[in-house]
Amino acid sequence: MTIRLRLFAVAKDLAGFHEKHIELPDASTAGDVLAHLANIDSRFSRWGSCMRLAVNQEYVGPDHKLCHDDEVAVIPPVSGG
Amino acid sequence: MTIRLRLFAVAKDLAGFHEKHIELPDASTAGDVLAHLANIDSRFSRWGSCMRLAVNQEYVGPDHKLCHDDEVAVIPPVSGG
Amino acid sequence: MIQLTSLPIDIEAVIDCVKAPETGAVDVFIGTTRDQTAGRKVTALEYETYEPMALKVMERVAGEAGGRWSLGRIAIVHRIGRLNVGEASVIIAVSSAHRAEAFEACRFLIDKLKQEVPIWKREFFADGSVEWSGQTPESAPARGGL
Amino acid sequence: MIQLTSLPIDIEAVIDCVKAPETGAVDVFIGTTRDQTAGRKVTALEYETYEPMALKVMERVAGEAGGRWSLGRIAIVHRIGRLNVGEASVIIAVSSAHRAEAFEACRFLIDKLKQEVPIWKREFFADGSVEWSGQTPESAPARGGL
Repeated sequence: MTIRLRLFAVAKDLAGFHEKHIELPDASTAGDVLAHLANIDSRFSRWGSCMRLAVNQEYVGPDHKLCHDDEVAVIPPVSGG
Repeated sequence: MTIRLRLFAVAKDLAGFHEKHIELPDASTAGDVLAHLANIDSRFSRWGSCMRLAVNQEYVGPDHKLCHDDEVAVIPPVSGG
Repeated sequence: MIQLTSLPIDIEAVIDCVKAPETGAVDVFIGTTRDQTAGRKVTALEYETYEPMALKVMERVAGEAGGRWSLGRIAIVHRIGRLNVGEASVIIAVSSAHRAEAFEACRFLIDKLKQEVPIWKREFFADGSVEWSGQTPESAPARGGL
Repeated sequence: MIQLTSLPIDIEAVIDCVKAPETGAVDVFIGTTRDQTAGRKVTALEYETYEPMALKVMERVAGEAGGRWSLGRIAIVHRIGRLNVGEASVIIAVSSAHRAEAFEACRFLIDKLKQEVPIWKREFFADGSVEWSGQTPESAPARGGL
């Protein structure tokens, strides 16, 4: 399946892109997206424990099952306010 | 001794004046001012328990001893805000 | 900034006065006049004050807040005289480095203002009657005195 | 009024938007950008957001506050893009009939915003370095994930 991956703030800086369509095996989970990113850049492994994931603009846990065409966002620790 | 008596809000309405010099016996207390007003208008007796007193712009208890030339204010329940 | 004013309160000016580059949080309380009291329609209001004492008490409660919390600046401005419904009657603004302190101090200040500062509200009702707000001898708890 | 804006926040307009004649209390929280972080001088800041999700989360937390307290209106406006030191980055305004509810809801909303809303601050330091604020893997508690 194809998902639309969106990265923000430090996640964008680590990966070097903001938005990309990526191919994942069927039955992939949100957590698999972080594993995919850790393969691109090992620094994601260090960040993994504090990055949250959102699917279609809602927070999800790492076990959340993805669907084709989902918008998956990697949300580094927020610092608004 | 002479004091400068100042009345506000409902106290002013009951007494019919805002400010007046009044004569009190020596060694009078702040509470004596309320007794003096109750003599002018008996409705002050009903209000007595919720009127506070201030001498020279500071709250005092009814036993506070007055001095000549003190500014004594009768403070009905406040309702600012 | 501790003030009583008979002019409409310039809310933005009050807020600007407490802002400082080293304090990131500002909490502001604004009291506005309501269009009804206990179900009766109010058309206008008037605030009376014992001005020198009100200013003294406002300064004292601001000092108390400054002693209890680590704050930047404090502003307390109360409107006096005739007001229309919906106008701001009071504004309290507090700045601090951390937001918890700004919130707590601001709430402390409005609570104290409503208990201690000699200001009285008179409401003009649609039925033509005019009444001082708040406690009456019938509703009030005894406080000593007579 | 739930908004992200790249223009300076008009504080008075936001406050006016929550005022209503039946609600006498308004509490307002304003966050302003500070001139230093951990002792290092900051010269400017930039806020990035994931806009559609940020708006969704802001709407959700406003709904949660409306469920917990009896409120009039709620406004949450966050600034996005480049800011100078001392500018307002966020304003939250809540009106209610009773002040306790306005204070509690406003504090709840700024706490939730800081925990949940996808907005990120980047600070530009006087020494030329530029850093994303907040937790790093070293400072953060584990949250699961990888």
